[in-house]
Amino acid sequence: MSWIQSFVKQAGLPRIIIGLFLLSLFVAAPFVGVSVTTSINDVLVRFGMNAVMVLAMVPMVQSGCGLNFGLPLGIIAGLLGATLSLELGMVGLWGFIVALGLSIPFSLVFGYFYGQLLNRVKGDEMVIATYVGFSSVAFMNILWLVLPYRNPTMVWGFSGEGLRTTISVEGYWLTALNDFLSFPLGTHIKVPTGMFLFFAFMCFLIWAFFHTKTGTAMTAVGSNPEFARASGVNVDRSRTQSVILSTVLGGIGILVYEQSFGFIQLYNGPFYMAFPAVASILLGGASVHKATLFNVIVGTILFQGIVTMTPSVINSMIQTDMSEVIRIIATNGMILYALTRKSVVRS
Amino acid sequence: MKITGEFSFKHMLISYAVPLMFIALSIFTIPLSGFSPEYLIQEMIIRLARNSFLVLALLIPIIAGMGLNFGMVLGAMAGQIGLILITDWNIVGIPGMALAMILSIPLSIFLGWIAGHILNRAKGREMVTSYILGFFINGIYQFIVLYMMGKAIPIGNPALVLSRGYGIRNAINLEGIRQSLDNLIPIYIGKVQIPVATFILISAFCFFIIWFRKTKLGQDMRAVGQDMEVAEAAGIPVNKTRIISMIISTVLAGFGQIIFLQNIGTLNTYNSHDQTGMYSIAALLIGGATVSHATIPNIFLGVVLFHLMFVTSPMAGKNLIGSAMLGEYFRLFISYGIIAISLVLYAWRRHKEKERARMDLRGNT
Amino acid sequence: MKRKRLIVQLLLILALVGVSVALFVIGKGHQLLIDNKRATIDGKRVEAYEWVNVYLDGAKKPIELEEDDRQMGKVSGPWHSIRIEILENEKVVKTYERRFTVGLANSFLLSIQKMVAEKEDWLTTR
Amino acid sequence: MQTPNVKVMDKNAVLLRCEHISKSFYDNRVLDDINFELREGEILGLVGENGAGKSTLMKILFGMSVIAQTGGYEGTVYVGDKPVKFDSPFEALEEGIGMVHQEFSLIPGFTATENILLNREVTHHNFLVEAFGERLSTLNMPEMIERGDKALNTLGVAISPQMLIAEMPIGHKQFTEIAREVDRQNTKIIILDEPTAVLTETEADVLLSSLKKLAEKGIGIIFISHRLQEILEVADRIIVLRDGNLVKEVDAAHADVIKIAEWMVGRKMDASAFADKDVNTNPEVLLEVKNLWVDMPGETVRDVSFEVHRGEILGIGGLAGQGKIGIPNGIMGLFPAGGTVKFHDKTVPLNSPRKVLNLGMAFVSEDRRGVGLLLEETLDWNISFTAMQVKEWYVKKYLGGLIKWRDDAAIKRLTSEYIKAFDIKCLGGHQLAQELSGGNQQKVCLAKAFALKPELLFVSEPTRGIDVGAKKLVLDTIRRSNRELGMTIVMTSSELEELRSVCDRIMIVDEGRVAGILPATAPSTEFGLLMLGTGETDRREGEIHNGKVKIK
Repeated sequence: MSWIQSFVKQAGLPRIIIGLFLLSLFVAAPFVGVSVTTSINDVLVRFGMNAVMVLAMVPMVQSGCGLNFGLPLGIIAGLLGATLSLELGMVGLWGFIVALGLSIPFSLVFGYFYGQLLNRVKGDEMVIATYVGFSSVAFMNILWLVLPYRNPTMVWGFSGEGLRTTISVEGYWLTALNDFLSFPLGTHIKVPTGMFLFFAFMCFLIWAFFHTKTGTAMTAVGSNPEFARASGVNVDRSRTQSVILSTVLGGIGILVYEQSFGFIQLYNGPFYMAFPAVASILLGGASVHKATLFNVIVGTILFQGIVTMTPSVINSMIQTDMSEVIRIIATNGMILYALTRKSVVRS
Repeated sequence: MKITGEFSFKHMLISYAVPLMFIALSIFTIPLSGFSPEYLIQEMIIRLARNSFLVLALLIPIIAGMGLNFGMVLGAMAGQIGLILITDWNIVGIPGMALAMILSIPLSIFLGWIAGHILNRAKGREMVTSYILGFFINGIYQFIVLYMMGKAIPIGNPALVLSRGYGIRNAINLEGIRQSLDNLIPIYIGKVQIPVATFILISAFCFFIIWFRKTKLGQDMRAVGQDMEVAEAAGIPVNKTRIISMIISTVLAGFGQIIFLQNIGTLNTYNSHDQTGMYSIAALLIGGATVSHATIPNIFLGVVLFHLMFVTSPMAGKNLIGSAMLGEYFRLFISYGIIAISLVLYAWRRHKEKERARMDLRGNT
Repeated sequence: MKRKRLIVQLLLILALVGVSVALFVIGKGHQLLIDNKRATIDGKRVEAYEWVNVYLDGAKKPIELEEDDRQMGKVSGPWHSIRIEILENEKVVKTYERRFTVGLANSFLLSIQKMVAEKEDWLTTR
Repeated sequence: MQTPNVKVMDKNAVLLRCEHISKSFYDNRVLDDINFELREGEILGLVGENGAGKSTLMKILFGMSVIAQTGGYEGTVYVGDKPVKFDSPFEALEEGIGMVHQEFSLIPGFTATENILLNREVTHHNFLVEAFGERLSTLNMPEMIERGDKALNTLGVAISPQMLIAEMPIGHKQFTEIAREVDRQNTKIIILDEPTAVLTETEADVLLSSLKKLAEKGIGIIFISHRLQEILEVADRIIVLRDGNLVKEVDAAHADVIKIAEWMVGRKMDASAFADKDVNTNPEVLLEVKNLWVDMPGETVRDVSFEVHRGEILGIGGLAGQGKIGIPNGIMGLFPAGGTVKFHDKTVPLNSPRKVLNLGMAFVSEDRRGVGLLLEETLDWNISFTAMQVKEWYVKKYLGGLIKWRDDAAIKRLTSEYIKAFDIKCLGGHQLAQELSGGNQQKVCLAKAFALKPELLFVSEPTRGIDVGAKKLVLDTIRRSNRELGMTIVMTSSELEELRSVCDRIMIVDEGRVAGILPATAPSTEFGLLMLGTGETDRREGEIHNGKVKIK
C-alpha cells in the first residue's frame, strides 16, 4: 500500500483524478462514436503546439515573479517575427527560423522593460502583468493598422494598408516543424516529430540554464529573495533575466503554435492566450512560486487532453457543442484553485 | 510629518494627474471629432445615467480594502438573468425592471457570498483572483443560459430561445423595458433630454453610500480596509465584513447592469457583461480614484472623462488619419492602459511610502 | 431580540415576495388582438363597421381598423379602459366606452362587434 | 460612559492575584512558580532581562492564543476572587484587563476618537437595525468625540480627538492606545509593555503622571520598562524576574537602580565557562567602524564606532531592540546603512552584500528561516550557494567561462564534509532544509558561512531557539574556528553569559549607540548597568533624547 501512497503524494491527488478522468474519456470515446486514434492525434498536435508557451511560465515562476499573465507581450514579439518573416518572403523551415531570429530581439527588449516594471511592483505582479499584457495587445492593434507592411497576403485587400486579422502561413512555413522527420502511426496518427524535437530542445535549454550559476541564483531568488540577496545575488537583475527568458519563450511558443495552426492571429488574438498556458502549468502541479519541466509536460498533456476530449465525447453524447464552456470553466477553475490554495507564502 | 505648501500643491497635482491628463486629452480630441457641443452634452448625460450606477458598485469593496472588484461581472450576470426571466414572462415597464432587480438580488447575494469566501482565501491578491473568478463564473453563466435555459429552466417565449430548442439567443430585445426608467420623468432642456428618474435613483444610492459609511458596518469596513490585523484584534469579524462588502457590491452591480441595459435596450446575452467590469473600473480610475481610495465625485468625473474619450476618439481618429478603427483601438488601449498604469502607480507608490516612512527613523549622518 | 429580528426579516422577505407578485401582475404585458369583423350574435349576423378608431387606456393616438381588419394593441397590467369611435363616411356615428380587466395570459382576442353588443364572450384568451 | 470610581483607596482590595504560575515551551521552562498580587490603585513595576519571562507572563494574563497553542500554563490567575482562564484576549478584556502592546494597534487613517472607540462605537438606533442587525446602526459622532476627549483628558494630555493617527507624533499614538483601555467601561487593570520606549523625555514624563492619575482612580497598573529610573519614579512596588523566577518583590521606596540591576542580572557564574581563557591581545585592527547608522526596523543603529582586532571574538550585547543586531546587518549590506567601515584599511562599500562578501566577510543571520536558509531547497544548495555565487567555487566553466555549470559532485563533497564536521542530523545533502530541527538548521547556516572561508565572520544570535546540546556545539564550533583557524569573529547575542563564555571583549549597545566595551572577564553587574543605560557612557549629549535618566 505504501507505494500507492507515495505515488499519490508524488503525483498529487488532483492530477491523478484528472488523469483518470482523461483515461475514462478515452475509454468511453469509441462507445459514443469518437475515434480514439484521431483524438490521440489531436492531443499530440495540440500538446506540441502549446507546450512551449507553457514552458514560458517556468522562468518567471521560478524567480518568484508569479504566473506570467503577461505572456501576450512575448506573443507580440513572436507575431512581429512571424509577420516580418512573411514580409521578407521567407519560406519553409528557413522561414520559421528567420521568424524565430527576428522575434528574439523584440522579446529581449520587451522583456527587459517588462522586468524593470515588475521589479517596481513586487507583490502585485500578477494583476499588473495581466493588464500590461492586455494594454500591449491593445497598443499593438493600433500598430498592426499603421505599420507599413506591404506583402499582399498580409494586408487588407481593398485599402492595401493595415494587416489582416488572420494571416495564413500556407505557402510560407505551414507545418514547417511538424513535418520535419514526421512519420505516420496507423492511419489517423501523424506524429509531428519536428515539433516534439524542438520542444525537447527547448526543455533541454531550460534544464541546462537552471543548472548554471545564473539559473541556480534565479531559483534561489524565487525560493527566498532575502537569502539570495544576503548571498550577494542581485535580486532585481535575476528577476529581470527570468522575465526576459519567459518573454523570449512566449515569442517562440506562439511561432510553434502558428506554424502548426496555419494562421497568424493578429489584433485581439493574443488577448486571452496566457490563460490556457497558466492553467496548464498549474494543472501540472506547479504552484504560484515553484514549477518544473515535469509540471509543464504533464500539465500540457492533461490540459490539452481535457479540452480536446471532454467536448468531443460530451458533444457526441448529447449532440451539443459545449467545448467553449468547458474550456472556460476548466481553465479558470484551475487558476482559481491555485490562487486560493492555502500556500505557505512568506510575508 | 510636515506638509509644506509647495509639497501639498505637488501632492495635489500628483493625485489629480490622471483626470488632468484626460481633460488635456479631451481638449485635443473634442475639436478633432467634429461633434457639436449639444450632441456631446446629450451623449454625456445619457452615459452618466447609464454607467454611474455600475461604477458606484465598485466603491464598497475599495472601502473594505479589497481593491478594484473585477468580480463585479458576477452581479452583471445576475442582473442579466433577471432580465432574461422578465422578458420571458413579458413583464414590462417600470414593474418589469423592478422585478428584474428583485430577481437578481438572491442570485447576487449567492454569487457575492461565493466571491467573498474565495477572496478571503486569497488575501493580498484579491484583484487577480476576482478577475479570474469573473471568467470562471462566466463559464457557469454560459452553461446555464446556453444549455440549461429552455431545458431544465423552462423558457416559454420562443423569441428568446435558439432555433435548436434550448439556450438563449445571442441578442434579446428588451423593448418591454427599454428606457422605461429614463423616460419616466421626461424633462428637456433645450433639445437635451434628461433622464431624471435614473438620476434620482443614482443619487439615492449615492446617499445610501454616504449614509452607509456612517454606520457601524461602514466604520468596520473602513477599519478592515486599512488594517486587517488591528481590526481583528479589536474584535471586528474581518472575514465576515469582507464577505458582506462583496455581497453589497455584487447586488449593486446587478442593479447597475439592469439600469445600463434598460438604456441600451438590447441584451447581448453572452457579451453584455464582458466589458462591464473593465469599463467601470477604467472610468473610476480616470476619475482620480486609486486601488485604495475612491469617492463619489471620482465616479461622476470619471464617467464623463472616460466617455468623452470613448465617444470622441473614433471620430477623431477618422478625421486625423482616416481610420475609425484606429480610434476604436485607441480607446481600447486607453481602457486597458489606464488600469495598468493605475495599478502600477499604486503598487509603486506604496513601496515608496514604506521607504519614506522608514526614512524618519534613520540615523543622522 | 434575535427572535424579533427573525420575525422582521421574515416579514421583509414576505413583503418582497408580495411586491414581486404585485409587480408581476401590474407589469405583465398583454397583446390585445382587436377584430373589426363580421360576427354572429344570438344567431344574428352583425356586419363589420366601415372604420373604427380604438383608444386603449386613454391613448392619444388611436388604433385604426378598416372593415374586416385585425390589429394588435399592447397593454400592461390587469386594469384597462377602451374607447372606440365607429366612423361612417369619416364621421363619428357612435362612440362606446368601457372598463375591463384581463388575466395573466399573454394574448387576448377582442371583438368590437360583440363588445358593442355587450356580449359575455367579447374578450377571450387565445 | 465610565468614570473610574473616585473613592477612598482601599489598599486591601486585590484586583489580580497570580498563584504558582509556571509555563514551559516544550522542554524549556520559562516561568517557574510565580506568585504576586496587584491591588486597586497600585502601580506594579515589572523588570527583568530579555528572556526573563516578562512577556510570557503578560501573554498568560492577557489570554494570548500562543499560550494555549503551546500547551497552556500551570497555576491559577484570580481576577478579584474569581479564578479565570482566558482562551482569547477578548475574554481578558471582558474581565477588565487591558493591555497596551509595544507595537501600536491603531488604524492610521482613523482619528484618535475612532481608534479609542474601535469596535465600541456609540451608535444611534434606526429601523434597519431591526432587519439587518446592530451593524447597520449609525454612528453617533458627537458623543464619540466627547468620549474620546474625556478618555484623553483622563490621561491629562492635550490631543485633539479628531486628529488622524497618521499625522500624530509617536507619543500621541501611545496615549491614544492607552486612552482606548481607559475608555473601556470595565477596565480595572492595565498592562503596559515598554510604553516609554518610543517616547521623548517630556512625553514620557507626561505619561508617567497620567499613569499616576489613573492609579488614583483605582485602576491597577502593571508597568514593564527597562528604564529603571522610571520604574522607581512611578511604581509603588517592584517585582524582578530572572530566568523565569520571581527573584525579588520590593517596595519602590526600598530600591535603587544599582540594586535592581543586581537583582536582574544576578550572580550567575562569574567565571568564564572556557577554562583556557587565553585572551586575544593582538592589537592589529582588522575592522574599523566609524559613525555607523543602520536603518533596520526594530533594531535601529544610530551612531556606532568600534574596532575589531585580528584574531579576537568580539561580542555585541544589549537588550532587544537596542540595535545590536542592526550592526552586522548594516555592515553586511542587508539594510540601508551609512558611516565608514574599513576592513584591512580598505573602505567597505555599504549597502552591497556582494561587495562585502567579496572582501572576505561572511554573516550568519539571526533570521534563520527568513534570511539564513532556502527552506524549500536541499542542504547541498543551502551550504554551497553563497560560495558558488560569490567565489565561483563548485562551478565548472566551459567555453572559456561563458557557461558556468553547477558542479553537483563537488557540492556533494562539500556538504558531506560539513555534515560530518558539524554533526548535522539529516538524511544527507539532498534533504530539504525545512525538514531539519532548529539546531541543525543553525549548523547549516554556519556551514554556509564557513564554506566561504571568511577572514571575518559575523554571527548573529547563533543560539536563539535551539536546544541546550546544539547550543554548546554551535558555541564550541565558533570558539574552535576562532582559536584554531584564526578566524576573527563578531558575535551578537542577547544572552550575556553566552557572550562572556565565548568572547574576548564585549561591546554593549544601547539605544543604537555603544554604551561601552569591556573585557569578557568584567563582572556581570557592570554589563547589566551598561545594558540598562545607567553606566558611564561615552554617549554624546544633546542628540535625540529619549527620556532616559542618566546617573552620573
